[in-house]
Amino acid sequence: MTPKVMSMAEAVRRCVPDGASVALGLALEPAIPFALVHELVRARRRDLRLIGPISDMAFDILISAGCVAEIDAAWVGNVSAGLAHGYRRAMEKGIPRRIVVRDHSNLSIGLSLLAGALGSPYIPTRSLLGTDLARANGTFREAPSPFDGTPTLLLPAIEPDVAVLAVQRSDEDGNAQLWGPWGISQEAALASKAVIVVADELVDRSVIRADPNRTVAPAFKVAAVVVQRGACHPSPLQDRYGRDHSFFHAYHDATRSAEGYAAWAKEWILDLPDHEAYLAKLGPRWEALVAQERAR
Amino acid sequence: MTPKVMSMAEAVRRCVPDGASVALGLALEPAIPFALVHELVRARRRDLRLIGPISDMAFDILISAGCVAEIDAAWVGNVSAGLAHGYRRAMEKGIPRRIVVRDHSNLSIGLSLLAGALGSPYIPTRSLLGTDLARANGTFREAPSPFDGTPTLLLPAIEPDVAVLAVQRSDEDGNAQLWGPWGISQEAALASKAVIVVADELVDRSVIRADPNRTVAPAFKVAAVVVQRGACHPSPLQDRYGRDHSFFHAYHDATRSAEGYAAWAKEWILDLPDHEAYLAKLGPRWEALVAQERAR
Amino acid sequence: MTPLTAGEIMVAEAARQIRDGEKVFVGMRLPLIAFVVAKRTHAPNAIGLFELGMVRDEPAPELLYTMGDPPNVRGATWSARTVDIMGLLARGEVDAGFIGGAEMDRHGDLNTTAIGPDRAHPAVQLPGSGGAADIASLAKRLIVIMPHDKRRLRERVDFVTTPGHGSTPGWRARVGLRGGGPDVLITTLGVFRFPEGRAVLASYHPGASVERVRAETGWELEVVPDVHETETPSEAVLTIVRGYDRDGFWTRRAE
Amino acid sequence: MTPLTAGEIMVAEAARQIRDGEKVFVGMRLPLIAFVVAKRTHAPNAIGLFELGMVRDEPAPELLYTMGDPPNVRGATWSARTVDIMGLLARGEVDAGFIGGAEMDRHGDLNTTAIGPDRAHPAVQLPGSGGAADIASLAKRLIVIMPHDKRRLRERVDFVTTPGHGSTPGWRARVGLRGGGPDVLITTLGVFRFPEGRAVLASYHPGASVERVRAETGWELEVVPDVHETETPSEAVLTIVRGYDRDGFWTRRAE
Repeated sequence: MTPKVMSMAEAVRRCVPDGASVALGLALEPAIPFALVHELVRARRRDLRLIGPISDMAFDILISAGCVAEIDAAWVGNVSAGLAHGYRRAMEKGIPRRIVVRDHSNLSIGLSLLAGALGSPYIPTRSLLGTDLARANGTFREAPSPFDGTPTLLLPAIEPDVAVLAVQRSDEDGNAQLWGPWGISQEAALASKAVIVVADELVDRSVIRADPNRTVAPAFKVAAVVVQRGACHPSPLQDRYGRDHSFFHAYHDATRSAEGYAAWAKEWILDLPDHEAYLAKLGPRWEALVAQERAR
Repeated sequence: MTPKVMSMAEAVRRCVPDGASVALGLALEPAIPFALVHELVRARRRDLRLIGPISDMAFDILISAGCVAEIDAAWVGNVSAGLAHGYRRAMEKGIPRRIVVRDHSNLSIGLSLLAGALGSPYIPTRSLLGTDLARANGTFREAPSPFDGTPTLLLPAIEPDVAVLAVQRSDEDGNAQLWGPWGISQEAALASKAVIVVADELVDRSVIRADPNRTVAPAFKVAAVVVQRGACHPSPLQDRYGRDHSFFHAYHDATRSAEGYAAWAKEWILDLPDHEAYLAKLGPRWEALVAQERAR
Repeated sequence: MTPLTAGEIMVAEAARQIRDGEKVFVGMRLPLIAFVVAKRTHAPNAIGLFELGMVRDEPAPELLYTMGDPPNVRGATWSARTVDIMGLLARGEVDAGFIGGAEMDRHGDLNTTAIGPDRAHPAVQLPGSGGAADIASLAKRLIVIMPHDKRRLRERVDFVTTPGHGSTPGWRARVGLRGGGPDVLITTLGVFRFPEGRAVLASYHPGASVERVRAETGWELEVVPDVHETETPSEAVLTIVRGYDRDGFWTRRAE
Repeated sequence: MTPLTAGEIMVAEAARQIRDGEKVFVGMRLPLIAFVVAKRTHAPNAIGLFELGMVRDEPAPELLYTMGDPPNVRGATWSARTVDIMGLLARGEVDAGFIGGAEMDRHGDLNTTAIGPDRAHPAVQLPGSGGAADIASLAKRLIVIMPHDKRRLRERVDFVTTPGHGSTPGWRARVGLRGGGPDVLITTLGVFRFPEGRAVLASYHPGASVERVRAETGWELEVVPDVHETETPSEAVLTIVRGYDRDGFWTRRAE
């Protein structure tokens, strides 16, 4: 088999071409693969279609960097800090470009990916009926259930080109194990054409085989395994490091203007060669997040 | 909260009235709650509707005992030994009574329960199209997908009155943890009005909370927790005891006639007060199955 | 004594909405603190559900900034998938849910998507539904928590992200929604009920008044006959709130 | 030397159907042993999928009676839910699947439900589909393994549990099935292919003959022009089979 372990830059080069649909931030607030987000910015990816539920700060970074053409998401913002300034600029003023948004709820994005994972063309739900959200999405259909005539909303399957799984550990084949809430990670991984695993730690195959219930998706779905500690900072990774709340708040304050975003991106992404340099720049603040979580 | 830990007899008395729909054998070949099956026979339950995928030997016991009116299953037999003589007698000759069968496949029974778990009225699939199975089930509908007009089979939600989860461990609240394959356990538990947990071991709440990803369903779904070692014999329970192949084969040989079944049931169910007596009757053979699995 | 904040009154009022033994989508911010209060006072058997796929029967021991913070995951009794927990919601097994909103109309319809007539070219882009529209569609009771502001409590919202009672009687049943819809609206100034599917002021917070609420509300205010001052949080409740949100991140922030 | 059994020939032939790197629903009984043979010979990177929700990239180290036996679970790389693994099948990600059958017609339609014209009052009640109908509906290629018997290889089966190619050209596409349908039928007497959606004898096992196959087949036998004797399993393959199924439980049982 072709070796799958590679650098983040290599994984982005091979698996995320311009125009790709990318599902990420799938565990909701935790385990967001910011290291991959930053690499997409460094690689100047364009016309991406982003798919995800909550996307705390991550989608805003990519939108502000001009990487994004379309979004299928339930929420785009900064969970503990407030609105997403970059998303606002793009939608309100077309800066740096206009993007197309298909609004979802957390359930609808989860069920759409689940339909993809099950090989079913759609899944019906009784959520969202009668809302502008359901109408404005543009891909849903309202239809009576053929069984009892009651109203349902039909959510068509979403099958991303690539799903990104940030996890505590993986083996070299890509058997990736995540604990803590899975959010919509599993259905997104199974529904996607390929998976990039971003693992905090590479472990021996025997570790995986001793506990296969923790594996999110079978290794044959995985095209790349990137081993990168701290890849989710400032979001948390259960039992590895805590959430860096003030980093989220500082981003919120710094990115009120496009210039502010540019300065932030220069400092935290473009002037740094890779995620190890980012962690080094964080310095003791990073070590504290690790120490705090390991101590629990 | 009302205490949930109770004897098997009490759990059957409280949670499985005559006529109830009962999902069991949900992990397919392993973790089949035979101790509960035997108690249903001892309690002379009638008119049950059995729901499950593979039902290795368990459904045959209940059918032969006259407990069953209806079956929704993908397969009723004896996996390593062959046909189910009791099921044959009921279907071919109405002995001890006629039963109604709605044929399923493993995917269709899983998706039907998943629809129930999701609160969706049905889930579409592309499996089984054009088969007599799909037609004869009687509850499915064929319909073109409203999105692209391609044929789909719509599987209506199944919501059992009770699902039985046989697991390695549970706390007293009913947070039940199962490892090894889950089969259709989780969707059945979530889709059901109530869950009976049959746990090999009662553990402290802290054990559950240290690893909540293993919990099959939230405790508020659980109406009864039965702590019974060896409850799945002769099926296996991962890391606790192996499969007793020859017990399956002996049942197959013994139950070729209705009289043979009656003698078997007398010996292994009706003449025994409870599952501890059953394990005692098994004797060293039971100890060997435990020792063999623990040694691995 | 430290002066009472609107956030504290709202938390206390939100806690009263949680009944013992109920299963509640508690989300984050003020409702999560309300869950802590309820569990430690009148509802020790309440259960907290979180849309990332989690159930807790004890609140996290420390203040959370998001529901996915490690202290909220540690000690959960069930950690699964979003569709699993949302499925229980869709099955009608969740008693109540808390949500916030940017804009709301008198029928409880909420907008958290975009301000302005054209969703594709909004005047203000808001974050979106998250799980709120699902909770509002499917929970038996919905409790909404919002800052009180004339521009937020509008006669009509620009976009219905999250369904309320709709502007015509029987709207929810007609469109097929199974949950009960908005039951209570708790603002920084008062508490509304929805007896006929329309928001009616039930109480005004200490320091506010019916007149002030009327002035700050974007629709013609209706008031229950026995409108009264919102009950002041007890010392016991305030002690819990202030012990949990020590720095006042959620309950004392500028409003 | 121990005489060759039909079971051993069938296992060797089944093993040949597994290509290196493929994802295969290997089920149990003979196909599971075929998976062992393939992995240890020409297909070291084949991956085994099991419908109870499991993936293995190494066969279990000992003989299995069911796919849920603890030795088959221990050392799995993924252990999840039936709908997860069947979902990958439905997505078209599974290369091949093995199934058995009680009855089959010349188009590869299989009956494992009931013998007789009325499903509600069968002459013989069979166990049912299990996962077979799904695998036959959805896998890219289907390999069927059956005892060869005139009463089992019938012109028409009483009940189509598991879809083959159907009796009219283009039937699978017309009804909406996406998998490829039966590719190979391996019996106790020979190997059939389905070049035009109809079973055609490609080889007869050592000890059998075209005539014997014809006599034991319930439809008018068709034979490929270059019909030949099935390749005898190599010593290496036999050693693997006999080392794995030591007591001949699956490969030497009375046929």
